[in-house]
Amino acid sequence: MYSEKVMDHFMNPRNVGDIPDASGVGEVGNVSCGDIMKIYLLIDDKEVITDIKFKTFGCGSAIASSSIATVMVKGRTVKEALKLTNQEVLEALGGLPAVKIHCSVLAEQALKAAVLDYANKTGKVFEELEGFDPGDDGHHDHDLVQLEF
Amino acid sequence: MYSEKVMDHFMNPRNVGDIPDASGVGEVGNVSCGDIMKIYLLIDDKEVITDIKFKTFGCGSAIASSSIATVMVKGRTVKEALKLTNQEVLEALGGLPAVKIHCSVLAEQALKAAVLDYANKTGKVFEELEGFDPGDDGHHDHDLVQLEF
Amino acid sequence: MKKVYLDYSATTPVKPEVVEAMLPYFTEYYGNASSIYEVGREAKAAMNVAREEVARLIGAKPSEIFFTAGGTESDNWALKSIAQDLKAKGRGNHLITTKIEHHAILHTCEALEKQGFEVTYLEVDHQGMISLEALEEAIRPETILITVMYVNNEIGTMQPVKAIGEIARARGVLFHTDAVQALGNVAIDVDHDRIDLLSMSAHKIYGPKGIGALYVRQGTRITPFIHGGAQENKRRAGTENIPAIVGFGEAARLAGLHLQAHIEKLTALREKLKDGILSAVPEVVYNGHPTERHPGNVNLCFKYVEGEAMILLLDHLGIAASSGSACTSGSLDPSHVLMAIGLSHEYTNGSLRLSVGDFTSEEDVDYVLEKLPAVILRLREMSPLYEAVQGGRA
Amino acid sequence: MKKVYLDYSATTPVKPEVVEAMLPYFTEYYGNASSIYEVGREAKAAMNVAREEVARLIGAKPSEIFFTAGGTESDNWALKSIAQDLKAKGRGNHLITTKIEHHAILHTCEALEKQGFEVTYLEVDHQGMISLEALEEAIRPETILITVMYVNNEIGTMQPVKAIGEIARARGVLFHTDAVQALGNVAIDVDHDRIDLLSMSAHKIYGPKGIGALYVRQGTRITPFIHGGAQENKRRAGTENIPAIVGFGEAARLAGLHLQAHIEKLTALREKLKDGILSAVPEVVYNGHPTERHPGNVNLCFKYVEGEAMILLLDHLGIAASSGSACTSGSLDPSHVLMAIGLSHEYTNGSLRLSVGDFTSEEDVDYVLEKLPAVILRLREMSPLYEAVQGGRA
Ligand SMILES: Cc1ncc(COP(=O)(O)O)c(C=O)c1O
Ligand SMILES: Cc1ncc(COP(=O)(O)O)c(C=O)c1O
Repeated sequence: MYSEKVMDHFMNPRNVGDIPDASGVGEVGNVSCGDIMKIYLLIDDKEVITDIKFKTFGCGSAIASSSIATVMVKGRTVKEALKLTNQEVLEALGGLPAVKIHCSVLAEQALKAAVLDYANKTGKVFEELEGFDPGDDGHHDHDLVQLEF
Repeated sequence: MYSEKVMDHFMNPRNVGDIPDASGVGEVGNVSCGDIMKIYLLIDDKEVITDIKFKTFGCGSAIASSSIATVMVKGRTVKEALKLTNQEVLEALGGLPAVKIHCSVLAEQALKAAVLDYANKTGKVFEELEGFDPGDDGHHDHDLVQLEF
Repeated sequence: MKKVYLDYSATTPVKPEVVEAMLPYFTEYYGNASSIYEVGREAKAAMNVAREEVARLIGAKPSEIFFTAGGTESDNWALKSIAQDLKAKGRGNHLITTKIEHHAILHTCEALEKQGFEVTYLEVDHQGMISLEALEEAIRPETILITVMYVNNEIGTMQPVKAIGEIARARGVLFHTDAVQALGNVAIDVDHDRIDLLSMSAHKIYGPKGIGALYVRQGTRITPFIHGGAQENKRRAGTENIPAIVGFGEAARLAGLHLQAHIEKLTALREKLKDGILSAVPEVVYNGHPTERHPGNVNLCFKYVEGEAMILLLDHLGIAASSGSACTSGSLDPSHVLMAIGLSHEYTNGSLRLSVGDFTSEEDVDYVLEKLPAVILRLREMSPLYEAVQGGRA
Repeated sequence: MKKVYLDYSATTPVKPEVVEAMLPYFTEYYGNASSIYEVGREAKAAMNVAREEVARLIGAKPSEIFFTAGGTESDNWALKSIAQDLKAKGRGNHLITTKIEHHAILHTCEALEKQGFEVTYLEVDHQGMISLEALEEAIRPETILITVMYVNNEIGTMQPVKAIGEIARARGVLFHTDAVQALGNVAIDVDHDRIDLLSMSAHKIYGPKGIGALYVRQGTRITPFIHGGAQENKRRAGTENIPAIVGFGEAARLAGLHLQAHIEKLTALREKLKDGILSAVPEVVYNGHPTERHPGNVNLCFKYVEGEAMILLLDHLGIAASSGSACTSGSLDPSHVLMAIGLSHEYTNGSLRLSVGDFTSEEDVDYVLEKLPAVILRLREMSPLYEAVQGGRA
């Protein structure tokens, strides 16, 4: 079902945890959807993400998506990090089952939500965040599969 | 499917053949029904069936029914023989599948038809034959099973 | 690595004796059972023995057993054929079922609704029990069929089948029950329980997949659902699946033979498993009825963790289990059964079903008790929800 | 005693390689294929391989193959779901089929007629061929489905499937074919043959009973016939019958691998058998088409003898064969196929089908050629019909 890459990041998630004095914190998803992702950013003066942590409530692909997304943006500048798309997360994971694509969307959104928090706190403006709505978690992608036994 | 008795009388039918100078010959059934039974009787002055032969076109139970019926009436008087019912044929055979019951009816009918021929030839009257119609071969008993593979 | 299969309610391994019984019918007595020659007659004789065994397990007559391709087909057949036939005869267009049926029943009911039938879906209480009063009230003059599952596949709750059967009979309505999870796990007697139609499946009782049966009480008219040849007394067409039928027969024979011991063994393992988890892990609910339940079913909801993640971590430890969480099913919604017993998303997300069976050992249960708490803790420590609560508590 | 099985068209023994392939899935990889843990994933992976093999055998894509419980279910599904769906959409209520279809098609058509559908049953000529002109003429604006069997199960005649497919496509009508007898005996290519839906069954190609498939061309909408779980891409509910699916896959693989050799071997045996009988026994007709036929099918009608009696005597000699006579079927009427090709009762009563297969040897054919003439003669000598002719001749 899952690629080796997904299983690796699920079994050994990188950057799990929190950052007490984070520069920005973002949380997306909700309990009724079954996944919630929270990302903590530590950003230095040059707008480089020097540290990143996550906590995720959700399925294997949600945890793996969070993990790989943190690895992909750690050390990048905020502007570079904001270019991260769910497509890149998907590719880095070696793909996800169709019904799990929204998990990669969630990772992209969680990151953006954390940057938005940073922007709000610092008064900075990132044009990449224009039109971004942290409430839109891509769950409409869900397919209506029903398995039962 | 068939009892041992049926298989015995089918595999080793008794009294197969014809009697050239028969006292009476009866034939019942028709091609469209899939079975035809012909019985030949040799009857002496005392109205005893001294010889009986049959020819049957039909399935295993038709052949077995003919065979056992000939055995059952050989040596009996005509009057006794006319008492033979399909029920007795069935019992003697150890039963037949529901869809094959008509074969036992046919044996009873063939015997009666042969006696009728004898009666017609000799001018004798047997009250047991009253109402007997050699055209009525009991095929309406057929069940509508359809097997196919 | 140790392997512990705890998903017997999903499907069971086939018992070696059952495979043994089936084998000759693949290559030796392979004949078509409708044929009159030897290899066909042998197949037919074996089928008749199997029919007797299946009948015996539920207290029925062999002539009341019709083999199908499984529980789903049996459910579809019973509901669609009875409903369409009685509607055509002007007897009515109303069916009664429950909100916690298997999809084989629910989706069939939905298909019937599209054809103009009306269906009442009875509520269940938080233990998964229907209310007999609600059932009585739901019956209308145009009610033609009541279908209530014997034992639920997720939470294990067993319905008061005999009482339902008595109500149905008193009101002149046919009673069908999906007994796929009950068969071989509960003493079933169709006469005692007043059942008119009953669905079964072999792969839940250590028999092969792809074979099941529908019990139809003598005198209950049922039209075919699958048309064709005259097999199964002209009720269910298709070349008889002899090896699978023989396997079902053998599995039914074994199930009947060991029923009491099986129930006792499973109940003991279930209680040990449940008690062990409840005492080792906080913030978890045990679903279903405490006593009126499948002997091998443990259904739990853990707060702050998601079901699929649990299943994957358990799988990594060699433990096979299942979950009714939305993510596991791949759908937007968690199990309709968990919703019907009134659980909120907080709980349904963390759903875990562990079902023990004949090959489960005490050691297997010990192994799970050793490993599961750490799995839950690991996921909780990764969960922002748990963090929030811990934070609140700190 | 020597045993000669000549009823491969009824069912085949399962090849040892196929049983071998199936075995691990009963006791080892027994998992539910819808599960995400290991024993389930292994089952699912094996199912995907099987789906590819079955697809390859008919030139389809794996996603176009839906596993069912056999040819009968596939036929019922295709006809009922397509017909009801297109009627509901206002596309029409007329189906076209032939008089020589298997009962899985004919009885399904009759069931549809009771629901208000109209069905045209095309005539066939004395070799069992439909007329393409008659087909063209039968198509109406409200025609929604043409279903014509690929190869007939009794007389072996193969229809001009590609030409039928072209007509159907030109006229915008869906084309379904019952290919249960054709599969593995004829090179099938659903694209070349312009087939939209195609029914298959594993037990006719040395696979297990109780498993089949329906091919549905991509883009052709089909609603489920059996409702329930989301198996088979939500098209066919019921726990996946993994061992049988694996067996079907392996049987399909072997069939594809050896197709040419299989056809050549069977054709040679068939010709030898047919020629030998025709030269040894007088007053017999060979039915079906001389060349456009199933490679292993010999269908004969002997005058003056009845089919069931033949079958029983042959069985006693260890030879398994079948007959389309009224007495064998247990019905009032002989085979509808024999009647459709215009045979009178004189002939249909003496119907005999001998079908050779992969395990048939030259010696088997020699044995039949040695024994069969005496069986016919023995029954003829017992027959009053034969007596009458002999008398007339003397
Ligand atoms: C309660 C219940 N009904 C029906 C079914 C369907 O049975 P099958 O998988 O044999 O079609 C199942 C299991 O899958 C079940 O648990
Ligand atoms: C032409 C044809 N169609 C359909 C079927 C039915 O297939 P099954 O026995 O797999 O249901 C058969 C054989 O029984 C057949 O020969």
